[in-house]
Amino acid sequence: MSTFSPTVIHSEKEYTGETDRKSVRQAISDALWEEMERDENVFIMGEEVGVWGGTYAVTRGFYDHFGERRVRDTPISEMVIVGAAVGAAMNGLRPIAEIMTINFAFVAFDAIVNHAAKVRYMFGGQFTVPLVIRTTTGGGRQLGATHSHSPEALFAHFPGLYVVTPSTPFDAKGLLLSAIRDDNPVLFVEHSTLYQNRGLVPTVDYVVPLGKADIKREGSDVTIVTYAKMVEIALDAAERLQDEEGISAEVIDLRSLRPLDLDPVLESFKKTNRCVVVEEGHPFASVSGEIAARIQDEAFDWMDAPVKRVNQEDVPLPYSRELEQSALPNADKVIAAVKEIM
Amino acid sequence: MSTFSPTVIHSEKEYTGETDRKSVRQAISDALWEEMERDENVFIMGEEVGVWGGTYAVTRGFYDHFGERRVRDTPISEMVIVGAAVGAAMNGLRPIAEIMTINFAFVAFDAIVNHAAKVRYMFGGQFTVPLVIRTTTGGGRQLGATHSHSPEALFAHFPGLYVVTPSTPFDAKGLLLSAIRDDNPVLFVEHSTLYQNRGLVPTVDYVVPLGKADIKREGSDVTIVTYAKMVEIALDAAERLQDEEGISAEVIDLRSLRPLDLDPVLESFKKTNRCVVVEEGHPFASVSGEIAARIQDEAFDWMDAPVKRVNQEDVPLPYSRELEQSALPNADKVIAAVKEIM
Amino acid sequence: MAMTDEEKIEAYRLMMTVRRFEERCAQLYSEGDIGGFLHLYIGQEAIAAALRFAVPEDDNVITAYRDHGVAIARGLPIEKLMAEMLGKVTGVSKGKGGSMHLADVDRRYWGGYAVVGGHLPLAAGLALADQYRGDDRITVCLMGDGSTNIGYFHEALNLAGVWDLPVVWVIENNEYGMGTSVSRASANPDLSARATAYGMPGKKVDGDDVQATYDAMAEAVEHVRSGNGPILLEAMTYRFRGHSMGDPERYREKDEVSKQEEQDPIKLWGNHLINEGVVNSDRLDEIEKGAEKAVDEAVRFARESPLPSPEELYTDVYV
Amino acid sequence: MAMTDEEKIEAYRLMMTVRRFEERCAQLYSEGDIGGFLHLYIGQEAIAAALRFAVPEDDNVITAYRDHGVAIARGLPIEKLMAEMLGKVTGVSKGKGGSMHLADVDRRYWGGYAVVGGHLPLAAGLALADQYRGDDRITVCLMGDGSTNIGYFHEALNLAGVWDLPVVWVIENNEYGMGTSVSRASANPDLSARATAYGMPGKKVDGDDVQATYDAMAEAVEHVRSGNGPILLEAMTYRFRGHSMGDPERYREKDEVSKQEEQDPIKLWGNHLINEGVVNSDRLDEIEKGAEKAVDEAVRFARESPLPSPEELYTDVYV
Ligand SMILES: Cc1ncc(C[n+]2csc(CCOP(=O)(O)OP(=O)(O)O)c2C)c(N)n1
Ligand SMILES: Cc1ncc(C[n+]2csc(CCOP(=O)(O)OP(=O)(O)O)c2C)c(N)n1
Ligand SMILES: [Mg+2]
Ligand SMILES: [Mg+2]
Repeated sequence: MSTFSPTVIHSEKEYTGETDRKSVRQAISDALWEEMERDENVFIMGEEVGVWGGTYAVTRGFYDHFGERRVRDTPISEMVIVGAAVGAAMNGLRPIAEIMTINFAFVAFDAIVNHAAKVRYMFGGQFTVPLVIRTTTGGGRQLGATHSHSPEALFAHFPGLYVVTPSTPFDAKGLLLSAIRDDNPVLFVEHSTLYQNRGLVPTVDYVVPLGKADIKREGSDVTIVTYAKMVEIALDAAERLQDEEGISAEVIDLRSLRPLDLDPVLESFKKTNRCVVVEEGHPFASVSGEIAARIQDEAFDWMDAPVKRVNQEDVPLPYSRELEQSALPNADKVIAAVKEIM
Repeated sequence: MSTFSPTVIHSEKEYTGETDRKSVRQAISDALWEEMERDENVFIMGEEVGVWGGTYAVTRGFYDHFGERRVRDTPISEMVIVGAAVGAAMNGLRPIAEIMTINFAFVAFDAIVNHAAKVRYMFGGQFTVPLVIRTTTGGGRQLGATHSHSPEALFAHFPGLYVVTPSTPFDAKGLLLSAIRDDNPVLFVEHSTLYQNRGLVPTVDYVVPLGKADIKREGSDVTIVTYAKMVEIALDAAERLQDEEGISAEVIDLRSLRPLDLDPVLESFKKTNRCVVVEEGHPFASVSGEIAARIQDEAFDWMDAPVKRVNQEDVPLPYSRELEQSALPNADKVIAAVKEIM
Repeated sequence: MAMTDEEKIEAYRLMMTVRRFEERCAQLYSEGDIGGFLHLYIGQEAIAAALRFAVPEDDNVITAYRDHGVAIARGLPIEKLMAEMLGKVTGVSKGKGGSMHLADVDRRYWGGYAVVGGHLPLAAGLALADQYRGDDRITVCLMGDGSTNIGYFHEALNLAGVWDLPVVWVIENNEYGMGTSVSRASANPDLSARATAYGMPGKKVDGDDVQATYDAMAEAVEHVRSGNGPILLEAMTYRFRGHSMGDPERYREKDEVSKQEEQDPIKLWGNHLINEGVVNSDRLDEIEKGAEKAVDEAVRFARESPLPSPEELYTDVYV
Repeated sequence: MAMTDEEKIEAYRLMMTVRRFEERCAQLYSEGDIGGFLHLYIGQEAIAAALRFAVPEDDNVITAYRDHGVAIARGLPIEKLMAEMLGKVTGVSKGKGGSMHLADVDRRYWGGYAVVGGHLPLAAGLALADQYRGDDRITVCLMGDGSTNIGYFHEALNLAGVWDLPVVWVIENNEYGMGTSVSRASANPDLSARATAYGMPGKKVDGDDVQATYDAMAEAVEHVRSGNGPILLEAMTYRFRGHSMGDPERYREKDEVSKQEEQDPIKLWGNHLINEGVVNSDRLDEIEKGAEKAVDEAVRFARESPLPSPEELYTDVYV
């Protein structure tokens, strides 16, 4: 562990050193692998993380290399996957517990929000919980209503738990390393349709600090705030707005939902005076609601128009392809929202 | 059932007939009792609902009168309490499942949001789920971090599930009757410190429709939007604002979080041009965030000031009395928020 | 309690229909016509066949996401099943459910469910409703071996036990939950032994043997309907294909699978019927061709069916 | 593996201290000095006494919210426990936890937990960490009878079984979970029989008998430490007071309680020690007085201690 003295990089933009082109999957896999090599106390537990190599192939090769002591296949028992990881973290390890998809985190909801997030506080700080819960999120894959949630906001509701959700290989690796090294529990949410996306990743040791938003595209007319998969959609919308309408959109990737880094959002808003929040999940009690509420409170005098929200339609997601797609945010919807306030 | 033809009353204010003075506890108990007398398909299941008489004494006397077939004590098994109630509802009954406190609904989170809320949709409407899940909410009783949540917003996040949360005996009885008679699943949330509050309840058969907010106090200078226990605090603050500052506050009780009845809020706001939302739970991804986001979007031109939010401090609730109290909303905080925007 | 010759032949037809249906689904999935997750029933058909005749039509049946075989056994028209696979409005769940959520309430088939173990409490509740009304209907709940380790299993079986709910719990033990073998997931790999904890009898049966499974299931149904409370049945079987489409199958050797395929339940049953003199092999071929044709027909129907209209997004739910 | 005479006397002192501590808590609760929920250990003291000597100090102990007796057995200073009851910053959890959340990590006492069954997975994890490091430390996890019906129990015991985690699972069977008797909540009321499902041994012991419980617990600790995997112990006891303060106790007859009180474990142990010639009754009276004085002292300390400062609200958590 001691030999790791990484460069702290806040944003891909500011890094000018050597890079490799990697997928999000590879970037995450690398972070896990490197940290397991460095720190014997880091281990992985979850469903199909070992022999199978991870449902999304993130831990392929880990079982053979690190062995079953450190790469532990569990029964289908989400409550104890999280709970046992909390206990192991209390007792000195740094577990990485995998919940196959965030939908199954509902089964472990109590273990996450009542145990992982609270034990440190409840016992007056006698111990910490250096735990990472990795999981995948996102709809649009025809998995039906129970398997298509994007409920990160609900977990971010609770103090005591970081919620981190990267959109690029660069961020994914750097944030995951920070997450593993932090003494607080982190829910690390990977979007299941981003794994194959490629991007540049530093060849040097680095970390990206938790709790910092990142401007993914600069612009001057409107601020688009978003995270995870929706960053891609927002960037797409921004390009088209530029090309088709001559509207210059700034795209801010929150990267962490808790803690929420509002400063860059406010700063951007004070420049553009207009904002659209794009979120894959349902609207009620959501990230988009939170951002809109905060902006109108903290930048009231800069508002030229209401903050608009683009969310999933307020229905369970159906199986049928077109029907499901029609319920999800897309670039057209983002563009329409922007145009409403220009 | 057939003999029940209740008066539909939207608001206590509009009712001028005969009344009895009852506690919230009694009003809820009466609704359950009457509906069980009327409809053989209605039954109660949950922890300590029978022999004990209900942890909050709401079902006292039910076990002796209705017997153990219709008043069913369960093991401590929240997942199956909800899941079995869903199955029974699918198969023709009208279960009232009790989850002792909403904190334990976290253990049954998947059963509630993935099963109760979705099966009707997921199977193309082949069956309905006429289910009421009764539970209690609220902090401030020194129960520690895991037992003091007010997380109604999280459940209201999900389409497919009504979330109802009354503040008065009148509303409690009328809304619960509507809930039991509705063919959709309803999470009926009772605040544990309101049970002993008394108020007037009609002696005639009546129902209060689900999904309608109610103006609990009229005013012209500022709109205070809230629900459940916080209605009391908002009304208290409103009185003091009137007396001490000459500020006339309108207090709107949402009563249902899903569906959310925004019209009266917008109407009031268009009159007062100022709003404070008071909510017992945490701020992030909450009801207060949702209301603020909706107002700035749908009544932008009427905003004279930002919508302010009064929520629980963003920490787990501690045991120690003063410390816990300091984390919760109170009339002073509401008054301060109002004064900030006057 | 014995199957008639006709039923035996129908059982064969059912198994063959399931097999061909599944093979076609696999193909349609590869071609992109079916989306989502697709879990094939191939290798487990004997259990569906036993269920078809051991469980009367008026009883309740509910299962997990590996639900095609059970749906066919409950008599759901395969063209409506195929339409559901293709997300068409003529599908059993109007295209809203997909492969994992087939149901037909008129046939008291309450559906497939995708959250592991999530339907077990529902099964308890279905049974509770009938018991409450005094109906003598029972509920059969199928589940995978992997689902026996989740909290839902424990809570549901305990509740069934303590309330004497009329449920036949059937574990389809196909040796793996995804890539995790039973012995790597379950502290006591003898899953039927778990019944003790819930005060109910537990039995194990060869789930690749139609007759044995039929007998055990019929006996279990009788046991439960007679008011003896719930029972747990463990049917030993094997899944020939991957867990779902795209399974890299790193957790087992090809050899293991081919060895099991020698014991293909359809072949076993066909040979048994021939040996018993119930049919000759020509008749079996004919049945096979019939099954193929029926599946072709189902695909045609599904393809020609319309998609749900955009407004369907907002129906069947209160928001 | 036998208790020395000194340990036997200390066991008596411990039980008496717990009893007096609890009685005083009840009083302070009625007077409004203690808030929240208060669950007394009265009647179950023999289990704490056995634990005190059967479980070495370096092992891990964790329990549910009925945690005062166990905390005292682990050597937590009663003045700091009483301070926690009163929400003082000198309390073991700085006043943030209260009665249900006593812990002292230095004593490897990982706390009381208020969500029924929620700490069982934590216990599995504590044990996992030691096993992972190759330490020969074990974990003792106490729980109530009522907690054996929640999903947490099943998942935790199965994981312990399948991974051979070094845990002694101890059910304190006091006959009720709130107002629900074991037989109304558990399909098989023989709770130790549940061990079978998890491939571990299950034992029942008279939890009101210090010696028997000590023997069973010491043996269980030895079994687990020797690498035989987990074990399940069911200690039969009875709770003399209500579930928590304010329990109307409609679920049992006064008679049932008084009959049980005749078998008060403290009286039983005292008589046993006198009969064995280990002490005389004067010595027992002296110990009792000492316990009273210690509790008085604890209350004084707690009362005089300061409340947490307002800033404590925001410490010990990242938000
Ligand atoms: C609560 C939950 N956790 C994880 C999953 C992912 N998952 C889907 S199927 C499956 C394996 C289930 O195995 P088994 O019960 O044996 O059924 P089989 O697939 O063999 O029919 C898993 C882990 C899920 N759907 N639900
Ligand atoms: C998940 C959950 N459900 C319900 C409760 C409420 N509750 C607190 S204690 C208790 C009874 C537990 O009984 P048992 O496990 O036998 O322990 P005992 O109180 O007898 O020590 C219940 C139902 C809870 N705390 N957590
Ligand atoms: Mg399986
Ligand atoms: Mg008990």
